[in-house]
Amino acid sequence: MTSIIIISILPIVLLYLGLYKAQKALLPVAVLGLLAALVTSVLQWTILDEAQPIYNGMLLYNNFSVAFSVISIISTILILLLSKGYFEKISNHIAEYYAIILFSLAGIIVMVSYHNLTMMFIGIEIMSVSLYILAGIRKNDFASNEAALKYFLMGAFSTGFLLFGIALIYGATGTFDIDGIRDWLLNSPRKIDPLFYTGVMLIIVGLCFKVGAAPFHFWTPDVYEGAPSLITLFMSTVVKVAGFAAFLRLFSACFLPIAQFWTPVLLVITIITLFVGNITALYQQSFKRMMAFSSISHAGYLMFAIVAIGAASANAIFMYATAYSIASIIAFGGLILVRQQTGTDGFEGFNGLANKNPFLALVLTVAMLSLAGIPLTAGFIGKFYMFSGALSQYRIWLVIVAVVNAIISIFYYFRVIVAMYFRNADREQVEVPAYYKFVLGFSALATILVGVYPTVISGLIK
Amino acid sequence: MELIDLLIKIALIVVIFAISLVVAMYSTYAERKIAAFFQDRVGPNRAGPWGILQPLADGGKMFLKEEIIPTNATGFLFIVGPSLAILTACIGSAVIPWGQNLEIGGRVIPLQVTDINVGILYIFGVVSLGVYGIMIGGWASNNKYSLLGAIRAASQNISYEISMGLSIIALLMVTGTLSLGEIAKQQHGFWADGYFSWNVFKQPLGFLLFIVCAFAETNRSPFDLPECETELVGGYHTEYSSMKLGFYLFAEYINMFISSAVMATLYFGGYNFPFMDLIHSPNLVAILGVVALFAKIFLFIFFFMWVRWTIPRFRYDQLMDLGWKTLIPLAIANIVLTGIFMTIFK
Amino acid sequence: MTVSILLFLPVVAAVLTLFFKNEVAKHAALFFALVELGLAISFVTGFVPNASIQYLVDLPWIPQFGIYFSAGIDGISMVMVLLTTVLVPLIILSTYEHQYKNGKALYALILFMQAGLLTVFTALDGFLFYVGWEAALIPIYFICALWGGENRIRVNIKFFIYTFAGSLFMLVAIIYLYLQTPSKLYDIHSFYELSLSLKQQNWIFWGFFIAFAIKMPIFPFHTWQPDTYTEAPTAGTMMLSGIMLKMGIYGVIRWLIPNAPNAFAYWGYYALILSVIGIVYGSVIAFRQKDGKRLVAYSSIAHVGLIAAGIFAWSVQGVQGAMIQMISHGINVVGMFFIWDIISRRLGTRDISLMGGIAKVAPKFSIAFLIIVLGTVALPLTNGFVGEFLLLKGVYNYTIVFAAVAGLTIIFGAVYMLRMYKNVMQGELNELTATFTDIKGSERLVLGIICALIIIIGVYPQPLLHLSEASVTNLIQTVSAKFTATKF
Amino acid sequence: MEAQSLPVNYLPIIFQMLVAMGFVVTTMFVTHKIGPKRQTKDKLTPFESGIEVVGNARTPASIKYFLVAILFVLFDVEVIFMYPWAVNFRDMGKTGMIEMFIFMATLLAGFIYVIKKKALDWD
Amino acid sequence: MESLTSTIQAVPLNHYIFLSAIIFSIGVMGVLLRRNAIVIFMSVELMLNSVNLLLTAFSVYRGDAAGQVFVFFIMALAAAEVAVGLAIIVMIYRNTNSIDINVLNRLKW
Repeated sequence: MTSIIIISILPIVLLYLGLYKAQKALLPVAVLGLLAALVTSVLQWTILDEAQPIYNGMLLYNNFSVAFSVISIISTILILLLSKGYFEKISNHIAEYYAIILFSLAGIIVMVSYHNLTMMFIGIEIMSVSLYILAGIRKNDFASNEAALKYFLMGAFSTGFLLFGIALIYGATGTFDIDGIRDWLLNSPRKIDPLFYTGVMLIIVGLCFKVGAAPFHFWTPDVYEGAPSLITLFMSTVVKVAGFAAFLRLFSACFLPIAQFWTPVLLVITIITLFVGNITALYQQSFKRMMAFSSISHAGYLMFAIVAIGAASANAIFMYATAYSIASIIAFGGLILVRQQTGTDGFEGFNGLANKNPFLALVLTVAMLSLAGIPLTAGFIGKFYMFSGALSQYRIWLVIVAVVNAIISIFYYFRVIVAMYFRNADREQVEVPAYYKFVLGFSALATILVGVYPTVISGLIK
Repeated sequence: MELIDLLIKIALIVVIFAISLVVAMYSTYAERKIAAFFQDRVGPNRAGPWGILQPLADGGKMFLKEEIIPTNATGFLFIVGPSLAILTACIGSAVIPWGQNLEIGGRVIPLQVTDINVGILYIFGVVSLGVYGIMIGGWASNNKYSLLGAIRAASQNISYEISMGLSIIALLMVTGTLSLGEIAKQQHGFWADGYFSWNVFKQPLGFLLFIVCAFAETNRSPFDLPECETELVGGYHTEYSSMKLGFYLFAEYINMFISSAVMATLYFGGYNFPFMDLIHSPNLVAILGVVALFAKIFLFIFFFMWVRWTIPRFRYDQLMDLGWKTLIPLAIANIVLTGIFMTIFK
Repeated sequence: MTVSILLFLPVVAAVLTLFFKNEVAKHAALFFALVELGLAISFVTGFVPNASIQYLVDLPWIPQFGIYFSAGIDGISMVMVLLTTVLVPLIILSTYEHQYKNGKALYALILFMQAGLLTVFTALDGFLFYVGWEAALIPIYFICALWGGENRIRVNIKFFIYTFAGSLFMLVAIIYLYLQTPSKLYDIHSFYELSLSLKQQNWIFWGFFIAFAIKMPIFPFHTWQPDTYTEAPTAGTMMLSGIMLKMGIYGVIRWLIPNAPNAFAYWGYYALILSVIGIVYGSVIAFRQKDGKRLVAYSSIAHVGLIAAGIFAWSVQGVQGAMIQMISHGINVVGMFFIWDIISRRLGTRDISLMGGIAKVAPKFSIAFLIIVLGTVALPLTNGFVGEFLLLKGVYNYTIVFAAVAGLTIIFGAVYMLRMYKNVMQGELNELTATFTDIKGSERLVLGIICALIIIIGVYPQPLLHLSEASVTNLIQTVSAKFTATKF
Repeated sequence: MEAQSLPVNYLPIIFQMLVAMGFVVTTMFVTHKIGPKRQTKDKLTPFESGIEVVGNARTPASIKYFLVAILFVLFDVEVIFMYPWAVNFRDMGKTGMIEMFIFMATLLAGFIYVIKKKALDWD
Repeated sequence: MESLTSTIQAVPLNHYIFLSAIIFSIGVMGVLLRRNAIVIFMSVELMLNSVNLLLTAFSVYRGDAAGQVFVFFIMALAAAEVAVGLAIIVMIYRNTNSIDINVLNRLKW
């Protein structure tokens, strides 16, 4: 629990550091603080997963929360390391950058450990409001402005749905407590009223907006493209992961007894999400936009765990999210470097990269393979868990749809590999700063390690 | 509610309404007289003896003046502005306890329009609405001075509203209720159980903050930036004429009256006066209470005017600095001190 | 000694190779490949040729999912391991004359691929099998795409998509099987013990079949193959044709038929028809090819079709024939591609019509070429004969018509192979071919080994057949016992 | 527990509003009717101290005003959080006080940041 | 009419729900149909306030304070959104002199 407090105080400290012109100290302090939060979070882990709700049942910091906190914090640390020297070019309010990212992270930690709909709402909103600002942080860039406005309007809109859903559920059950709602469902299955069902539907709509699942995805590509790359990275990894963690927590702990009601809905959403994301990604000429659309399709895969909800769902989402996050970090890290040199987000910017920067090309290849779900990378393990989960519920057609989509995704992920290795271009060597080397190397190693021996992290959540 | 009660209520409302208007009208007269006194001149002395009919003459003139709506102005909002200003000024008086209950023929008549349990919030709500009148009017005029005045007014009002709200919080900690009737009751008499019972003695700093904010909220000098004639001609009401201008001027004085009443109620015991327990007739106490309250109100109004003709106007940056950088920290400190004090000396 | 050493050595070797300089890397790679071969031979010598699984390794991998790192060698696997470990050094040696840009990466990829292949051939765990399957795919993709010809990008993405698509369906089938097992294990034996309904088996059959059919490839899943073979660098082509397509065949024997016996009994006939169509189709198209490498590629389709037909006939002769023919085909096709590599390296073209009379200037080369061609057309006393004889016998026992068609095609194959030889080696020298120089050094070594193997296996195939016989017999008996539906 | 207010307690407020509204409307109407109407073009132009009107009045104002508005919204809502606390201060005792002080410290941290950031400096 | 609760309960719960739903729908329509960013924003606020109304109604009906506490949080959130949203809209207005969201088509949908 200490980790939430640390992560909440840390940005304030950073803001004040920024005030007193201690720009050099920002990154070290942020990273050290996050490491402290990481440690305190890990210490909360218990073998038997026997955590009890705290703060009057507001939060439940169990192993699920620990696992997702850890991956969120680690991803954030990596992203912050990538930010070395990046923000200075965009804006002169660097401290605010770090602070807002960390505020958002604080919201995320709440999102993965809530035990009451109030806290879920608060967590989501702390995260979202911070992101609205982050998306528009490049004040004079039109695309960034537009991204911020779209994200803001859509986010606020979806919040409305989410809240209305929560209100209806409260009306039906008279409580915001997750266990309370579940108990109500279990104790009075006969008189479940339409209020409750409508509430669940609206919550699905709201959450699907937040995680960018089709048909509520239309803001995603614009926002992802318009926002600065690092922020896009943050949004498409940590935020998405947290969104799904919150999603799963709600549906597995709370709405499980009426699973037969909402699974068909989510099933349709999943299938649409997969196809929309993949097919649109196929036509993109910009790497960043491709990543944006592919993140929609990844949202589709992540939905698998919720559609096929069961004991293994948490682990499946965790594995998939981990794989997806670290691979995305590599991809965006590479994109930032390439963009600095070539000034373009397009695939052609990667042409011939392998000749001059074998290391960069190699880690990017690992990332792309992982995203495409090729064995011996973490991405495959993630997909494997998802498929296993779905098949265990006999959703064979869903899996076949997913397989078709996995095949489609090969086309666009391999475009990067093809560009790097098989196309030639006159280019200079891209300079890879030491921070980037560390982050990219670490992520690539983690990808392979998890891919080869997933047991290292798959035991976190039982 | 029985019909008779209803009628009594309506009568009370009308009476209070009329009193506010009259007080406001004669405040203008008082202001001019006081200004004259401070500046060592005579002041209005033509209409009636000592110029006592001057406000009526002014009012009549306002009625008969030509009504101008500039072509560039947004017509509808141009009318809404002053109407809203006076409307909000007039409804604030609904929750103020004017006196203890009267008993006439076995019937209890409360001298308060209504005692709702969120009285203070109601006052705040109404006060916040007041700024809309100025803002809308200034914007609708489509005049640069008006717009500037309106923005200044809005900016100033919202800035001081925060400190006002914060200064009230300390008071609420002491009183434990939001009902004005209740608060007035708590300050019974003047001296009780070895303490002064009026809140001003418990919350001196809070009162100081509150009165400063009250000055700012009513746009009174030294905070009359929205209409400061040396910079902005007439501020937000530059384009107004006739009774619409009258409404704006009137609203200011009614606001002054209401805020004086609020201050008297919150901090100076409202209708309570020293040694009231010595009088045994409840009705007499009630009537004397009303008199006491009005005495306090008039003192405050006088204070308002005194300040106006004594202290020079702030610069805008000074105004904002005072509001944000002095009053808010002080108000928070006041809350903290009150909290600690109350916890220690339970 | 367990099989794990066999699987991990190439991985380590691949990583180590990357640390050498480009010129030294090939020697290092060859050294590692030979060590691997030595290991394999020591495995063979210690191998007891019965149906049991030996050199077993069984370690927990992802235990909560019932996934174990479990691998072992029985007779069938032993043959495949031998094939792989023999061919890889040959292939590495065959690249000695090439100056590949960034060669160490090529050798690392080859070694890595060897690890994947060996994993496939020894895996006893469904998950491990799949991982090995894909692990073999990635390196070959890079080999083909990095060092390939003009159209490599388009062709390779096609190749990759095809095979990846197939393998994903296989993954689904494997997971499905896993979910049916009572103890939730990916172990192949628990798969074997399942008795699923025909409907379930149908799913599994098609899941596996598509993957294997694409890999082999069986008509009509073959369209990626000729292009890829043509565009790939010779080493890649050799890996693909010599070893990799055997993954598909091995998969059919080990994973497809035993896991879905009833579905196989139902669909096997059609699979056989497809195989025979493949034989005819491959031969006909090969007949018309001008490009030597493409010709070999299509002839490979025909040969693999025959192997597949032998397996789908599902008799001891058929499968044993397939086993021996896999080795023979591997050796022959590697030799054949090497021949064409030599030709195209010397002459800069692979167009058969432009050639002639090479035998006059390069006698040693012509002898080697002749032996390999004879092996390919299955002349008695060459390695091809043993396999094809057994295969045809197996198919003949199944249906005579198909055996007849297949047999005719073999004759046909002899025609186009010999015609190719005639066109290239005999006749008049022209300007182009006059410059041809005879083989030397490493080329001579490679071709020599290949020719020796062709003849040795042709003359004395018994040890090889003996290796796998017990396992094959056992497998066929167990599976056939499960057939409930009638054959056609 | 203090007495609850009933909806009926709010009725007089509506009466008062009606009275005030009646007053406003009547006055407006009457002045409109009885006032003279001699409008000229000059009277109807915006007043700019006698010189020709330049441009439109509705131009963007200084960003500072927006900043103040935004800060107001935030602080005002935080103040609203304190009201229930203040009213129930006596019942909540020391815990309640410490909790609210943490809240206020956070608020203050933001407030000091805003001041240090010179968001409220008018120059 | 003994207490506020019973007064509110005198109106059937469904009426509150319908009212909230209608206000909510108006908000949704506003977001979907209007083109002006401020108006859209206000529609969103309308949606939030309909939720507040609903929560309060439920809360009173059930005699459970949690609903009203939630309303507080929604208000705080709305304030935060106003702050951020206005900042964004001002920023856009300064760059484009317009707050019509149709101007924002640099990024294709």
